[in-house]
Amino acid sequence: MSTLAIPGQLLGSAAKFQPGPGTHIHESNLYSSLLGSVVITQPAKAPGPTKRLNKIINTTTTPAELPTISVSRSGVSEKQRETLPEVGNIVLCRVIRITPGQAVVAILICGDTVLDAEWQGLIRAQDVRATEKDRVKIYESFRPGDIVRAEVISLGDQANYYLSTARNELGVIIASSEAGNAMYPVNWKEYRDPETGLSEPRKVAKPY
Amino acid sequence: MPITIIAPKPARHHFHDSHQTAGSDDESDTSSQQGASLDQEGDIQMLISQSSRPKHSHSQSSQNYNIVTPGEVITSDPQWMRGHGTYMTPQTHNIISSVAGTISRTNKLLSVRPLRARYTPEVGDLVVGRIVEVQAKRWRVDVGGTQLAGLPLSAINLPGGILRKRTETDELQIRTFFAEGDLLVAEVQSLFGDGGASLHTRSLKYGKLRNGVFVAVSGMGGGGGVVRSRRQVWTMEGANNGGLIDIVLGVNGYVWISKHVETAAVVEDNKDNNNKPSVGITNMEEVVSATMYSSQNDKIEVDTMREIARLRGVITALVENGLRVDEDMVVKGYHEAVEMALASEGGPDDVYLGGERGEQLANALTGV
Amino acid sequence: MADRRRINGPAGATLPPVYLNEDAQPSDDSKISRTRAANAIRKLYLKTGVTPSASGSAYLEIEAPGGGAVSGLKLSCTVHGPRSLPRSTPFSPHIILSTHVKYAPFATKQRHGYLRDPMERDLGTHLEAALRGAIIADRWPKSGVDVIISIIEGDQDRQTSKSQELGSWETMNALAGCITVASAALADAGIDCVDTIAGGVAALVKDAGDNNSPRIVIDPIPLEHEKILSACCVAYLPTRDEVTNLWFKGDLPASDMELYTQLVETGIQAAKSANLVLVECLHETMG
Amino acid sequence: MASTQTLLSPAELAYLHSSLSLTPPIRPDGRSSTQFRPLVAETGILPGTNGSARICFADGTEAIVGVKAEVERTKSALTTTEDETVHRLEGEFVEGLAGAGGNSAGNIDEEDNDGLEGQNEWVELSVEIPGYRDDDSGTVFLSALLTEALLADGNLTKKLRINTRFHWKLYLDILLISPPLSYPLPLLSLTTHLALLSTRLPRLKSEGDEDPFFDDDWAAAPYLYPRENGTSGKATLRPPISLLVMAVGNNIIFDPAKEELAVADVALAVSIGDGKDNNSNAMDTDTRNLRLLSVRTIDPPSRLTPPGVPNATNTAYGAAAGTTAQKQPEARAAESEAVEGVWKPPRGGAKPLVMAALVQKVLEKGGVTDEVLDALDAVELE
Repeated sequence: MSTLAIPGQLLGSAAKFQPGPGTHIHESNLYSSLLGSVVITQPAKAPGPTKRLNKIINTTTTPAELPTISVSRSGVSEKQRETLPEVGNIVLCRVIRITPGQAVVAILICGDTVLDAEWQGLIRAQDVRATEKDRVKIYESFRPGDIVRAEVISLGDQANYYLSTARNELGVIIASSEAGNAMYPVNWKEYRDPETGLSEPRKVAKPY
Repeated sequence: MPITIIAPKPARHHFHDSHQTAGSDDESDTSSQQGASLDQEGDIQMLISQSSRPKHSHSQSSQNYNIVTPGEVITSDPQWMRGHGTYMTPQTHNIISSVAGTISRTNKLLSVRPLRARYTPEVGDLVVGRIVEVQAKRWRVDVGGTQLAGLPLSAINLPGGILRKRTETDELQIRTFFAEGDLLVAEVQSLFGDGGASLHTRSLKYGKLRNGVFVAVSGMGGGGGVVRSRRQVWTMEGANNGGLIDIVLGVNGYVWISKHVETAAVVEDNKDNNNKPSVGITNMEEVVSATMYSSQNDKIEVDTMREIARLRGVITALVENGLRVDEDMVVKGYHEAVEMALASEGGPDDVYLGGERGEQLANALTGV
Repeated sequence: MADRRRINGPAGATLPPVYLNEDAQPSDDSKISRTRAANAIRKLYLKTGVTPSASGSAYLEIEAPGGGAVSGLKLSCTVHGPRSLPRSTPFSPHIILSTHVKYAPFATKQRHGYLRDPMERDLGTHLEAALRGAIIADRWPKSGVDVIISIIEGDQDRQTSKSQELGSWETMNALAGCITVASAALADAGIDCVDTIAGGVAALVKDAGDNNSPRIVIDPIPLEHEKILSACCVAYLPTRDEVTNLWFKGDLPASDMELYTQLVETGIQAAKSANLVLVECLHETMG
Repeated sequence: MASTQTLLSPAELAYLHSSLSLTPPIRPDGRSSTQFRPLVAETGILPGTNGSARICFADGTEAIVGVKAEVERTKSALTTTEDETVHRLEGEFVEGLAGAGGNSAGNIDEEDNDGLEGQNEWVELSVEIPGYRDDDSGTVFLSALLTEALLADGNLTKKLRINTRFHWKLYLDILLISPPLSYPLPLLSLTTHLALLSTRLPRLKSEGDEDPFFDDDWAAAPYLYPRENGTSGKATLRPPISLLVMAVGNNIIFDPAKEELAVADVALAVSIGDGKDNNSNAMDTDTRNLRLLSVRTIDPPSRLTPPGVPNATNTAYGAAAGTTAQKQPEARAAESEAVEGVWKPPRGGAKPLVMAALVQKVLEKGGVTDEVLDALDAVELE
């Protein structure tokens, strides 16, 4: 089988592969729906399937048995294919504005892909952290301009994706102080300005 | 003949001496079957007289012209109180109509029912609605009124039993319960000050609709339409092996006709539980709620589909000929339509009831 | 419809008069004869990725026949998206496709204004129908994609006056080109498609001179024939053997279904030929 | 108007699709597959026009068409011919200025048939649909479709010619009175057909190329589409009609209502002319000489309908589903085979054979088109 595929190219029988991204089923056969290279992923041996596998729910076959076939643009061309944020994706975003109830963000990077288009996201107060949700104050967690690592939890309404930072490794990763200096995290809820020495409250992402 | 083109007829005269009799002056609602589209008061006496004596007379005596037009002075007698569809000018006792419609009197209250109006929700109404917008914690539902009704997430039965606590996940997956375009049957729970309605589906007989067809008869001219009556929902036996068919006549004029699904029978008749050991009283809710948000149709027999189409035709014919739509009329019209089909050249499979056929059906029902 | 945003000169005022060559014989200046086989399309040039700023783009050129009497077709297509929808748009479970076809003001003999005229909108509708069948819209909820085609040079004769009547046939050639170029640009943008869609035109023509009965040719150039009786433009998905858009016009006797079927089949042949170029071009993009 | 998206639930769509795929199909309003909705039609309703008609459906959708004619100077004939070359030059130049070249510049002196042909811009057609801008692509598409059918065989423009210097300019204004409850093409086309049939132009009294003057007597005005014997009887040549036809499964369905169109696999607008050409004039007048004038795909709205969710993957389905939080809510719908009873918007196009079958069905001898034309014939004119 050729490793390159163009839209409409036959990839194999739907009984032998599971459809992955960039493919579609037509009359029990799998066809490519994108211009890119064909990738066949063998099923994970461990019982806990990866996130990607989890999304592909095939009713006719048991998901764990078949290899997944997908067509992707990566590696073939320098230009990356636009992807949509999906539930479960980790995204990097910039805070646009904050209100007492939520922070509006622009999603910049989804997974490994730098996004072309500007997708808007929303971090609601109850999704900022996992504990003491009632006492979350948005202005003590984010400020406009912060770069935040977050997880997509819902497709949301017509305009926004709903994001959550309710995990240790999620939260603000880059912040600048009111004086305009880049700050460094000191603990799980504070960033400090190295020049003025003042701290500012944030929902700090745990550094890796 | 695939096409019928007919010349326009001269305008029909809708007005006729109504069935009111001397002595029942106070209750003279004059809502002949062509008069009012919606029986706002739900007046009992009137309903009886309507259903027992459907008539269709074309007498044009002008004494009983109870149609008023906007600006027309209804009375200057100060004993009357003004109701919906009327207004008063300062300093006078004139009650003036603000819509075109029929006068209705309830004791000393004078109101005018518009000939043609959008649905005005009232608490307790059973309505069929269509989701037009999904918001963070509620849906916006088209019920044929002037405004969209709201259905809060808290007013639905969540899958997994009524008593399940609402979680944040439910909020995030609100669209999996109802999405844009979905049809549902619900009840008006409360009204807002501006006339908007809030719905609920917190009963096993409410929820998403499937296995059938939708027909909207609201806003139709000529005064026909769904009226509030004893039963808005019933199951009937389809002719020619049609099987059981459910009909939901939303008070708002939206109608749903579908194949009868077994699980719903359990709800309607709780006593049946004894006969079905698999469905106990405890897990009944689970069984029903399992299909509550399904958008997958069951297998539907051809005969059932045909009879559903016939019922839809009956309802459309009733409306087009200015007759009211309620259980009584639909059932009678349906039997008449089955008879007509048997007599027609197309045989029992012919379910077409448009144009002249519809008129024929209406005439048979009104006894002209 | 008046252009309210710009102050334009009088319509048509910029048209230069076209004079005949003094030595040209009136009888043969307006006609060139078809030199290709009846089942051959003109040479195509197709390249993707010509506009770096767009998500996807392609350029299509069809050679000009008859030594400059007719200009070729030059199309440039840009695809913007998938991108987020404006906040006011209601939720959409699909990608919202919008297509724009615009003749450059200088693309044809008669100047086109900056606003899209009805013919351009009509072309856009045809293109939309053709592409909508090809894309897998439910892969991209809540997003939109714009397909914008500029017709840089409009495949029209430069010399003769028969532009009006012939122009309506040339529209079909332009549409077929638009479909093919948009298909390449969509693939370049990474929008999921069921197949590579391509457009093709076939026509029932009467040739000048000979008294032959009408024949069916692929990729007709109106100027090459005495009269075009009917033509059809087909948008075709080769692997699925499906047509997403069909546009036929002309005058055929209803009793002769065979002729109509043949015409459409020939249109499909043309689309298949264009598709070969498209596939080749996409492979080049990958390589 | 592909944009007139009807909102239907996936369950409704699945039901409609399966009932329309039956043999014979069960349509929601009980019609047979070739049956049209009943129409009420009249002509001559607008005294201020040369011809007019009105058609309405039982559901209240109503269209009015008015036809007006004006005498106009034929542009390319402005110059007189003395020297062939000069004439051609000027003819060309004028044409360029007018911004609408015609084909008659060189033809004026020619005695062949081409000289009697009309120009396409002599007919101006406008469609007005309430709730849509006049430059909405759907409206433009409709008017392009109707214009295309009218002009396809050149019969209409030929009739508009008065002499070499003058012609009639015909304005067809098509008005939909109510917002469209279904795709309005058949309604508009049939109304236009009737309006054109009832159109009369004043009788010409002048001769040759002199400035035209006309008979004041309206009763003497001949019909644009002349009748067999003077003013009564059938028209010998008729305006075209455009029919909307769609396919679901193996069924071909005429005059689809909007909810039927929402599940169409493919929908076509087919324009048919009834052209008795001169050759067959002597033949019997009962058989029509139908001609195929135009075919256009109507973008079926079915591709934009919301998909249904099979019970197997529905997170809101099943008693325990709501509590399994690890199932991702609203994850992008996975690619899967079609499931019985679940609506899936169609992808791709239609097989060429299906499309040919649709056209074939419309053109069938003694078929639907014939009956529609018969019914239109029976409509009394004024």
